[in-house]
Order: sequence, then structure tokens, then C-alpha cells
Amino acid sequence: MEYSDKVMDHFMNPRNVGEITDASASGMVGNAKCGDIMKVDLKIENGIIVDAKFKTFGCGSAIATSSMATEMIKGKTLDEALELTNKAVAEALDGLPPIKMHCSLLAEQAVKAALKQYYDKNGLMNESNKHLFDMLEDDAHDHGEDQH
Amino acid sequence: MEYSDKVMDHFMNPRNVGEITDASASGMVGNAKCGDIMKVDLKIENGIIVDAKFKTFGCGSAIATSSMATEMIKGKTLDEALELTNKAVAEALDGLPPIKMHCSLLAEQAVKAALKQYYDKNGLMNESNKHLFDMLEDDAHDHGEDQH
Amino acid sequence: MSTVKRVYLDHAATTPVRPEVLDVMLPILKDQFGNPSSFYHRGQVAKKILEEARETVANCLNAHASEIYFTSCGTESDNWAIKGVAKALEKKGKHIITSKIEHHAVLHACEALAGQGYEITYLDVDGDGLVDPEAVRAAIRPDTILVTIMMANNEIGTIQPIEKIGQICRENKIIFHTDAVQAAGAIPIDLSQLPVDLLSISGHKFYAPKGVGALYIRKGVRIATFMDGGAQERNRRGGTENVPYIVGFAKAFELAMAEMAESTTALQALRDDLIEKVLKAVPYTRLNGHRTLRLPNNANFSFEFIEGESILIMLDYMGFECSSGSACTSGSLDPSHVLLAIGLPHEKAHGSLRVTFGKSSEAEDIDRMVDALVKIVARLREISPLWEAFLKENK
Amino acid sequence: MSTVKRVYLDHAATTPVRPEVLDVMLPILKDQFGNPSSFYHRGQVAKKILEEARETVANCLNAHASEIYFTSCGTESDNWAIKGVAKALEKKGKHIITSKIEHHAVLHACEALAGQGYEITYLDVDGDGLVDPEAVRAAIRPDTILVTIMMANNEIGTIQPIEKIGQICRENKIIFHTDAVQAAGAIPIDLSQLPVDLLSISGHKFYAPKGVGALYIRKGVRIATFMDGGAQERNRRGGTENVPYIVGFAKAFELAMAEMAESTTALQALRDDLIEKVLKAVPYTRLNGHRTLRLPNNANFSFEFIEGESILIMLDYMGFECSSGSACTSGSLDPSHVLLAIGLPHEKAHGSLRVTFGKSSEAEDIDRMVDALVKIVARLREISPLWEAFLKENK
Ligand SMILES: Cc1ncc(COP(=O)(O)O)c(C=O)c1O
Ligand SMILES: Cc1ncc(COP(=O)(O)O)c(C=O)c1O
Repeated sequence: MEYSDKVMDHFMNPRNVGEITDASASGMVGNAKCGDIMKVDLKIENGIIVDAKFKTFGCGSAIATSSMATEMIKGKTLDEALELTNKAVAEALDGLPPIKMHCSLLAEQAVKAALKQYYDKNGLMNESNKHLFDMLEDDAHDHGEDQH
Repeated sequence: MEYSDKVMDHFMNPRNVGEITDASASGMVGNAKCGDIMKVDLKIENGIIVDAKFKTFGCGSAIATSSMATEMIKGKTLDEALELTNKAVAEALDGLPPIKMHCSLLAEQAVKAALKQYYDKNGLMNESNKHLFDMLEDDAHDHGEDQH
Repeated sequence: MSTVKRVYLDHAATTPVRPEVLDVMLPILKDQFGNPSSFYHRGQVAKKILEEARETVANCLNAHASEIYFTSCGTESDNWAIKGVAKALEKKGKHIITSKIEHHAVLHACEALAGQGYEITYLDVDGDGLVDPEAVRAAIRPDTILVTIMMANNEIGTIQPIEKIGQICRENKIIFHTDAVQAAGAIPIDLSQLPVDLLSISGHKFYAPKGVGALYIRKGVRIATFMDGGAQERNRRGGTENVPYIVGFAKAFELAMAEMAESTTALQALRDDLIEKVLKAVPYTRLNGHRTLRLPNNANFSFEFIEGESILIMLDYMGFECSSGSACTSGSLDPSHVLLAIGLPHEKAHGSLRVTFGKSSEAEDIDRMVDALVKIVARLREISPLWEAFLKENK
Repeated sequence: MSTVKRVYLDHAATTPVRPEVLDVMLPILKDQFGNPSSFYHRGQVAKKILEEARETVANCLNAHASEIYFTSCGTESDNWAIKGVAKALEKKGKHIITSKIEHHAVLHACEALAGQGYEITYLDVDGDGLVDPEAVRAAIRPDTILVTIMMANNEIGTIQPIEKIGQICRENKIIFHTDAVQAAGAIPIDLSQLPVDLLSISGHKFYAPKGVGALYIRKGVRIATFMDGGAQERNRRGGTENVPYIVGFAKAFELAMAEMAESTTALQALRDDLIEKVLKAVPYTRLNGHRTLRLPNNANFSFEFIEGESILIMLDYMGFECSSGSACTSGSLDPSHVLLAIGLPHEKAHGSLRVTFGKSSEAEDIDRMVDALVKIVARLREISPLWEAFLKENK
């Protein structure tokens, strides 16, 4: 696997590893069957993500994208954070090997899952923003390739 | 094809090449389809083969066995000549590659064909020696291998 | 890449060409370029070299030279054995027995046949990766035409009871193929004793180059051609012969046999040292594969709560070249079919590491490797939500 | 063997590895032994080398790198192309069109399919060995799934109207494979223009080693795998990659393309000189194959009344290494199927000689060769009963 220097840096020195014990919201996605699980804790104050921490079981790019995704949403408003896409995460890492693109989806999904919990808990979910969480409906980790 | 020195010698310097214009008998066997034809002329005096000549269209071992077979029957009685076998010819040449053993059959056959002509012409053929010419019945050159 | 000392510990994936092997190959690559099928002297020289190599390989297996057919790799040998028997015996039946832990060369060849109306029984293995010979017997049906069970597994190193399985096949008059790609050159194979009909080998597992293998076909075994073409290999395998590699293959095999006693001792010492130290130093770690019925150079671990690729990248960074699962699926997202077959749950199957020693391995590498692993595993567990959950549960 | 100067004139059978090719192979054979499927740095280096080679080969053919698949030889490429399409399209139909003068790799692959219920049409060729494109059109049926016609013949050198045949296949939406083993490196092949879907190449015909080839598979063409196994070659051809040979193959192909204009001129001059002189000096001799639509390095003669092997032995003795028919059948008793197909009677088919020039050929060899041939033919005719009969008839 040829990883970019950025990926290697975020893998070897991941930012924001850990738990937030008094987290405003948490999200956990993925499953062991597919080989990666990501958990994100967010601390939200006045509509701003003031802290984000993660724990990830997964391959190099799963860990690197977790690190990068949490970096990217820190200090952002909820609306801004909801705009985070897996493509943006992968680009911020100078790209990922094609076979690893699904890992960046995991990071987007984990952040959204945490935000969804926050929206649900705080009654922020409504008809106009509901669609932003659509991706959590189907299992983004269902690789769908024919296995042989 | 790895030929013995003897084969090479008899191929490069074949003995008894030619025709006997006043031959006592001649035999010609093989066919162009199989890639070898051999013709033997014999000069027979008092039941002794005093001369033998051949012409052969064929591979190296066809020519070498022709040469050797004519050498082996020269000076021999008819009975002795009839005992010539392809195995003996091949052995006299220090062996032939397995795939080329059929060529030595050609030489035995050609000698027998000439002798048969002599026996027929001179009324020497009888019930007790007829079987010696059996091999001329079926085409020894029908390789019988499955061709693919 | 960093400039640390690089330690190659993936000899099951491939090995370098050893100098003695290159030495016998070079003159042929340079000068003896004749085509062994050619009539003239140069061709016959090549032919002789080829046949001498065949003799050497036959001697290594205690077989007859006429039973050795050169191929382009272990995969070809496996494909030929399986598809060749399937085709030759299709009138007799269309049932094939194999195991769940075969190499993909065997499994995918079987799957290809499954798509053509053959029925494949994939036998389970036990927790150590062993096939039960009695399970082979139980699976045999009147339409069974082939049993194919590998001699030693490429991931977990487990060595199968080939003699017993072969005996059962023989009793039932069923052709028995074994993929000995990992076994050849590593453990003794005596085909005058072993009831094996077909056996696959690949050179690059024992210091010959990649791209040359052999299939042993016991005299009298019915098998169709796979590579149809010219009259090479006694009409059974077309394609102009790769003489330099074949000669290298024979030389490497011969050396491996000559050095086997010595190298087995050395490799086993390294293997056992690593296994013992890793199991001691890294908690929640298991050894995959049979503890003793295993290839002398193979160690395979599952580190709980963490994922294999992460371990590999860190090891690579620290200079250790190992693999997780088999090399040819390392680009894949699927966990190893072998580890699932021995009963590991997915997360443990994902967290495996294969270390395979070889000629270049040194005892001093072991401690450095264990140190590295301790650090890496600790680090990755710190990041792992599974570890976090486990700690909370067990507080 | 005598100590005369040895002149190799059998470049269609195989060629030596040229020094520039050995030079790029050696460092890989010695040091870069990584398995391209391996995760760590060493494996990725090998992977990169492999992909660069693929790019080079693609450039030589004006194709995309993703359309190039490395194989172990021309025979494998042919088998894969033919059996792969047959399998992938078996539901569509089971009819395949080929010609009577294909290499055994194609003919025997077709015969293997014939044994499995496929129907093969073997097209006739004309006296020059040309396939009539209209005959291809006429042979197409609703159940035709593949046309396989070689680009240039290995025995008589005739170059087929591949573009026209491909056009007809395309009009009829039928997959078209061409065996370009003799053509690649000898004549230009531009796959951005040529309507060819599958194309086989082998390295040892252009100064790469024996045991490496490629199959070009045009994007979108449906073809099953042949060598089932690991995920190598984008999941389409299992087996650990033979990196050194693949690199040598790419280098040799690249050099052949770069030098093509020059070498074509040189080879054609030798070829034409030999043809002219032999036809003049040796009576009752015919040139087999098309006079101009032929490979630049190929001359093929039939000498009436004498047999080919005898000619070969004597030539070999005098230092000239040539062939009669194709190398891989030279151990066989059958006359060349190609010469029979162009209409030669058996005795002429048996009396053929193929001379194929290459890099080592020199103009001065021609006259010596002609001298030798004059003597040999005269000598063998003296021994020949056919010549004797002919002389008597024509007295
Ligand atoms: C036209 C043609 N096709 C296929 C082949 C087979 O190639 P290889 O010997 O590399 O398998 C050859 C040469 O032997 C050939 O000349
Ligand atoms: C057990 C086993 N079988 C088959 C193969 C395939 O061998 P090759 O890569 O030479 O095709 C391998 C190695 O890759 C192997 O370990």
C-alpha cells in the first residue's frame, strides 16, 4: 500500500486520540467484520465544536482519516461540520489508495453519527436538515463487491 | 535429435548408395506421406548377396539405417539376410532415438521386400519360409499414434 | 522510508534468489539460449540441461524424472492438477474434496470448476488448522474424482496428515493432489513412500526465482493438459521452456534438501524463540496454527483489539517486513479465509501477523522485533475503541 | 560437433537475451526480490517496477497499461484468450473460427474446446498462406463467439490481413484474437487503430528470456480467467509475478520498437538476398509463404525430392542452425500442418527448411549458406530414389 506522507503522519502521530468523558455527543460506526470501527466524542458549546476525540480499530487509513476528520471539525459550527465529506478528508490527506476510499467514508459517518445524536438529544432535527444524515441509514460499510 | 557417432558417420558417409543396373531383385517401401522411402537393389549369386545398393528419401536415421542394413547383408546367405531385424540394425548403429526406431523398421522391410521379389521370381517361396515376409503385409509405416 | 536496518521476515511470500542459484542461471541466460525443442546442437545442449534439472528435481522428491513437469508457477501447477483431473475424469464424476484453508490457487480453481457443474466439498479444519482424515473418508462419494489438500498452510504453517489422507484416497481409488508449495524445500517429501498422485511446487519459496514451478504427476495418473500447445514436456505442457529458471529451480531445491536438517534446526529455534517471547510480552495474543505440526519458519499471531494492517505499517516503518494473511490478498479488504476457518471471530482474524523466517534471519532480530511489537500493540490498543470497551467491562 | 563457425539462423524459434535486457534484469534478480503483492516498502518497490514495465509494453502497442496482462509465455496467452472467451461466452454460443495454419498453442487450445462441445471452423489458406477475410465473414454464424487468426505465421512468415479480418469481426460484434507472437517486435502493431480485441505476445521472440509473455485484453472484452489464483494482475491472472523477466520483456520490446525501422531494412536485405540466391542456385526449389507480405526475417524453402531433417543435420554439421517446420514439432514425425495447408504435397512438405535471421546475422553468412545448401541438396538428391525416378522420367 503506498500511503502519502500526510497519511503516514496522521497514522503515526494521530491527533485527538482519546475519550471526552463529559462529551456532548458520541457516534460509533463500522463493525469488526469489516475490520474497522470508529468512535467519535464531541464537546459542543454554543453551536461550536470545541473538542473532538476518537478511537479507531482499523487499518492505517482508517486511523489517519479519523485523525484528520476530527482535526477538520474542531472549531467549526455544527452546520459547517455537517458539510464534512469523505472526499474532503481524503483530499486533506493528499489522497488515499482507491481500495482504501471506503475508510474515509467511515470518518464522515462517525462524525455524522455523533452530530445526529446531538441533534436528536437537543431537538434540532427537522424536515430541512434530516436529509443531511441520510448516509447513516444504509451501512456504508457494506462493501458490496463480489467476494471470491 | 541426439544421434550416435555411428549414426552420424553412416549418415554423412553412407555406404552402398546407388543402383545396381542388373540387380537380381529390388525392393521399395515407405511412402512420401510418412516422409521416408527406401529402395534396395540386391545382386545375388549362388544364394549369396554379393552386392547391395540403396537410395533413400528420408531423415538422418532413415539414411543411416539404409547404409547399415545394406552393409550387414552383404556377403550373407539369403537365410542369414532374412534374419536381419530392425533391432539388430539399430544396435549396430549404437542405438537410435526412440522416436526414430520406426526408421530401422523401414530398412528391414526394404531388404525383405527385395528378397521377397527374389524368392517369388525364383520360385523359392514356400509354406515354411512364407512367414518370414509377414511384416510386409501390414504397412509398418502406419505410425498408429494419435496425431494431434 | 526511514533508514533503519531492514529485516525481511516474509519468506513465505517469497525469497530472494540465492547466489548459488544465480550462478547456475547466469551462463544460461547469457549463452545457452537454445530452444530445447530445436534439432541442432545448441538446442540439444539446452535439452540436456533441461533433462538434468528434471533428474535433480526428481531426486529431491524421490520420484522418477518422467513424473516431473515444469510449469510457470505454483498457481499453474495447482490449476493444472485440479482442472486437468476434473477434465480427464468428468465421465467418472464431478465431485471434488478440498479444505477451507487452501491457497487461492486451489480454491479459485475449484470455484471455476463449480461454475462448470462440478460440486466441491470444502472440509472444515480444527482450531489448529488440521484436516481430519476421517472427514475426508466421510466426504468421499461414488462420484468423487479428486481430493486436494495442501501439505502445509501458507498463513498459519500447519502441516497436514498427508500420508493418512493419501492412504484413504488410495483405498478408495481416488486421485490425491497436494499443494506442497510451502512444504517443498522446508520439510522432507518422499514420493516413493507418500501416497500422493499429484504435487505442486513453486521455486520462489526456496530461493529460486519467481515464475517457475513443477507438477509431479505419478505414473499412470489420468490428467488432461492445461497449457495446450507444442510438444514440450512430453506433450503435456506447451510453451518454450524457461531453461535458466528451471536450472535455478533444480539447484535451489537440491540445496534446500542438502541443508534441510541444519536449516530446520536454525529456523525452528528462531520461530520458537519469537513465539515464546511474543506470547509472554504481549497480553491477549494468540498463536495461530498448530504448535508443533507447523512449518519450521512460520509464526502467526492474532493480537486482540487491533487491526493487522496498522501493525504492518508500523513494523515496516521500524524496519520489519512481515505480512498479514497471505501476500496476494493483502490488498484486499477481506479477513483471511484461513483464520476464519480455524474459528477466529472477525476482529481477531483482522488482527493477525505472519512472521516467516529465512536464511537472512538472525537471532538478534528477535528481541528487537518483540520490543517493536510490544510498543506497536500498546500504541494501537490505546487508539482502539475495542480495547477501551474491554477495559471498561473488566474493571 | 565440428569446430566450424556457428551461425544461428533460427530466430523464429527463439532469440538470445540481449545484453541491454540482461542489464535491467540482473539488479532485480539480485536485489529487488520483493513480492509486488506485499504490503511493505520492498513489495511496493517491486510493484512500481512491475507497473512501469506494464506502461512500457502498453506504449509499444499504443494501448492502455490497464489492458496489458503479463503471462508466462505465448502459449499461455493463447490458451487464456481462447479458453477464456469460450468460457465467458458459452451461453452466447460455442462456435469458434480459426485457420489451418495457426500455431499449436492455438490449434490445440481449440481442440481441447472441441472436446468440450465447442465447434471449430478451420479456415483454409491460399497457396501463400493467406486467410481470405471474406472467408471469415462467410464462416460467421449466430453462435460464433470468437475469431482467432494469427498476425504472422511462425513457419512461412506470411502476414495476415488482420485489419480487414478485425473489421469484419467488429461489424459482426464478434471478439477477435490474434496470436502476434511472431509479429510483435518485428512489425508495427498499433492497437489504437487495429480492430483487435485480444493479442498474444511472447518475449523470447525479441531478445527477452523464454518464459514471459503478455495478453492484451481490450477494455470491455468479456473473458474468464485461465490461471485462477491470487489477486495478481488485477484479479485476472494468479501467480506471483516474475518481475525480472517482465522488466526484461518490457525493455526488449521497447528496444525492438525503437530499432524497428533499421532492423527491418537489415533483415529484409538478408532475407531477400538469401531467397534470390537459393532459388537461383538450387533447382526444383520453391519459396513457401507470400513473397512480400512476410516477416522481414523469414525465408522458408521446399527442396524437392529430399527430406528436411537430413538437410538440417548436414547444415548443423556445417555450422548452420536452422529449422524445418516449427521447433516444437521438430521431434515429431508429422509433416508441417502449415505446409500441407498451403497445398504442398507430402514429399515437399517434408522437405522444408526455415531460415530466420536476427541481430547476429551477417551478410557474409549468406553466400556460405547458399554454398552449403547447394552441396547438401545435391548430395541428398544423389541418395534419393525420388530424384532418381524423376531423372528417369524426364530423360
Ligand atoms: C506464432 C506462435 N504462437 C505461439 C508461440 C508460443 O510461444 P511460447 O513458446 O512463448 O509459449 C510461438 C512460439 O513458440 C509462436 O511462434
Ligand atoms: C500454498 C501455496 N500455494 C500456491 C501458491 C502459488 O504459488 P505461485 O505464486 O508460484 O503461483 C503459493 C504462494 O504464493 C502458496 O503459498
